[in-house]
Amino acid sequence: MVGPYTTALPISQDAVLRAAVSPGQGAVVSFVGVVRDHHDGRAVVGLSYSAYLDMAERECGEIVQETEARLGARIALQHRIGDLAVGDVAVVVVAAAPHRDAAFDACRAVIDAVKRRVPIWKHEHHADGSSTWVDPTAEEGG
Amino acid sequence: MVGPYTTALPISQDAVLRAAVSPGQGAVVSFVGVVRDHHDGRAVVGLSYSAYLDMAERECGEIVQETEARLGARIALQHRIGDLAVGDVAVVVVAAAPHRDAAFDACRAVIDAVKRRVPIWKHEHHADGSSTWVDPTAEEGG
Amino acid sequence: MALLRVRTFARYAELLGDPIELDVQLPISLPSLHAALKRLPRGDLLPAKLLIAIDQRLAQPDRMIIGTEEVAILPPLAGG
Amino acid sequence: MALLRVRTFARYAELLGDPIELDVQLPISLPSLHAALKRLPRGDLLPAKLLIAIDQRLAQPDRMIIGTEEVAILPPLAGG
Repeated sequence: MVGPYTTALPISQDAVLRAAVSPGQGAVVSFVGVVRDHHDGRAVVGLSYSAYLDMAERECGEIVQETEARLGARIALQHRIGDLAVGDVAVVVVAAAPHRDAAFDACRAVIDAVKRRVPIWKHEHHADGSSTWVDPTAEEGG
Repeated sequence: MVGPYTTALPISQDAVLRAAVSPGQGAVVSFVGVVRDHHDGRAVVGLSYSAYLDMAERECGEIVQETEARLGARIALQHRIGDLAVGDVAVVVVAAAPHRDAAFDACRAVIDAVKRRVPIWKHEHHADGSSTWVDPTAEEGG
Repeated sequence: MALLRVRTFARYAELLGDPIELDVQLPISLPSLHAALKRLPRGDLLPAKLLIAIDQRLAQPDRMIIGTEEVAILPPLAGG
Repeated sequence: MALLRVRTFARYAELLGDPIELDVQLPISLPSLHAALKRLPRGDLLPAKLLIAIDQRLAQPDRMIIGTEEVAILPPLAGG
């Protein structure tokens, strides 16, 4: 799919799905990132995503086009920007391909590249009223 | 989730998703198998799934419980039985976990095990009026 | 000799009917069961390697059937 | 000396404001830009390894800035 890949509005998983699927593709793999109620041992009540929007759109477009060309999959990607509550959808990746190997590989490659390359930042709001900027380079897991 | 894992009614992807997701799980990976318009170079207009239902339910239950225990994921699984048209959803697997590694691994493990272990058969209907029983052991891909 | 009931599915049900009743000596090994199935009308169309389920689990080749089990023969699986 | 505009985001925007205007000699290397940023109020809180984007792409360490580019400093990425 073409952009925009970032949105300040709630993400419709159905719309993202429809953007990737076509009758020749029998395997559809989706990744949905949801705001969790905890992180690094602390209770989380919500978070705010900010972005370097122009660069984020360019990186997302490159990731989608590179992966579509490399794996023969069709890909749809949406990343939420702004204020999110626990349970809200932060990011959706859908990869559709004739067979499941390519669909799994493409979906995984896109979400990994989004985390590695796209200039988006997460300000996490805790139950005690404090906030922290999340730094994945300083922690385990993800 | 608990069974039944097979259904003669159209699958609601939303319902399967809701069966797996909870606020502690930030990563949700789904696999959707859709009836394709071609297979092995022939045009396909629809197919019929039949099953050894008691054994299929038992195998699906074992696959779900083994994978949930091994990978710490929550899993929902639905496989359609009966007559399907091109574009219909044949199978949905949803794996929810705190992080994406476990969610991807669990989703992939479940669909691979379903294809390997669950006694379900596919009768494929072609555009020329003929039908064939699909034998994945005799072909490439999948 | 005793009657052993065998369930069939999909292509095997089309070939042989479902269920089948086989007149065999019990207990019976899986190779002997396979041979008895091959002697049925159109049984020669069964493959050399046959999936057999006993009590809803795929059976190991050295398994013996005493006659009280639920026995089924399964075409190549094609779900998912 | 010339004014170089640098965009900042997230935690760096909180620390330093956005955008920053730096009075520097052009062209400027990335280590010299980093040193100039470190001399700003609270600039000492920037990390030793700083992500710099030039024209919306992550810059290689040997890149020179002539002053016509869009320059930005990026905190550790945390999308997805």
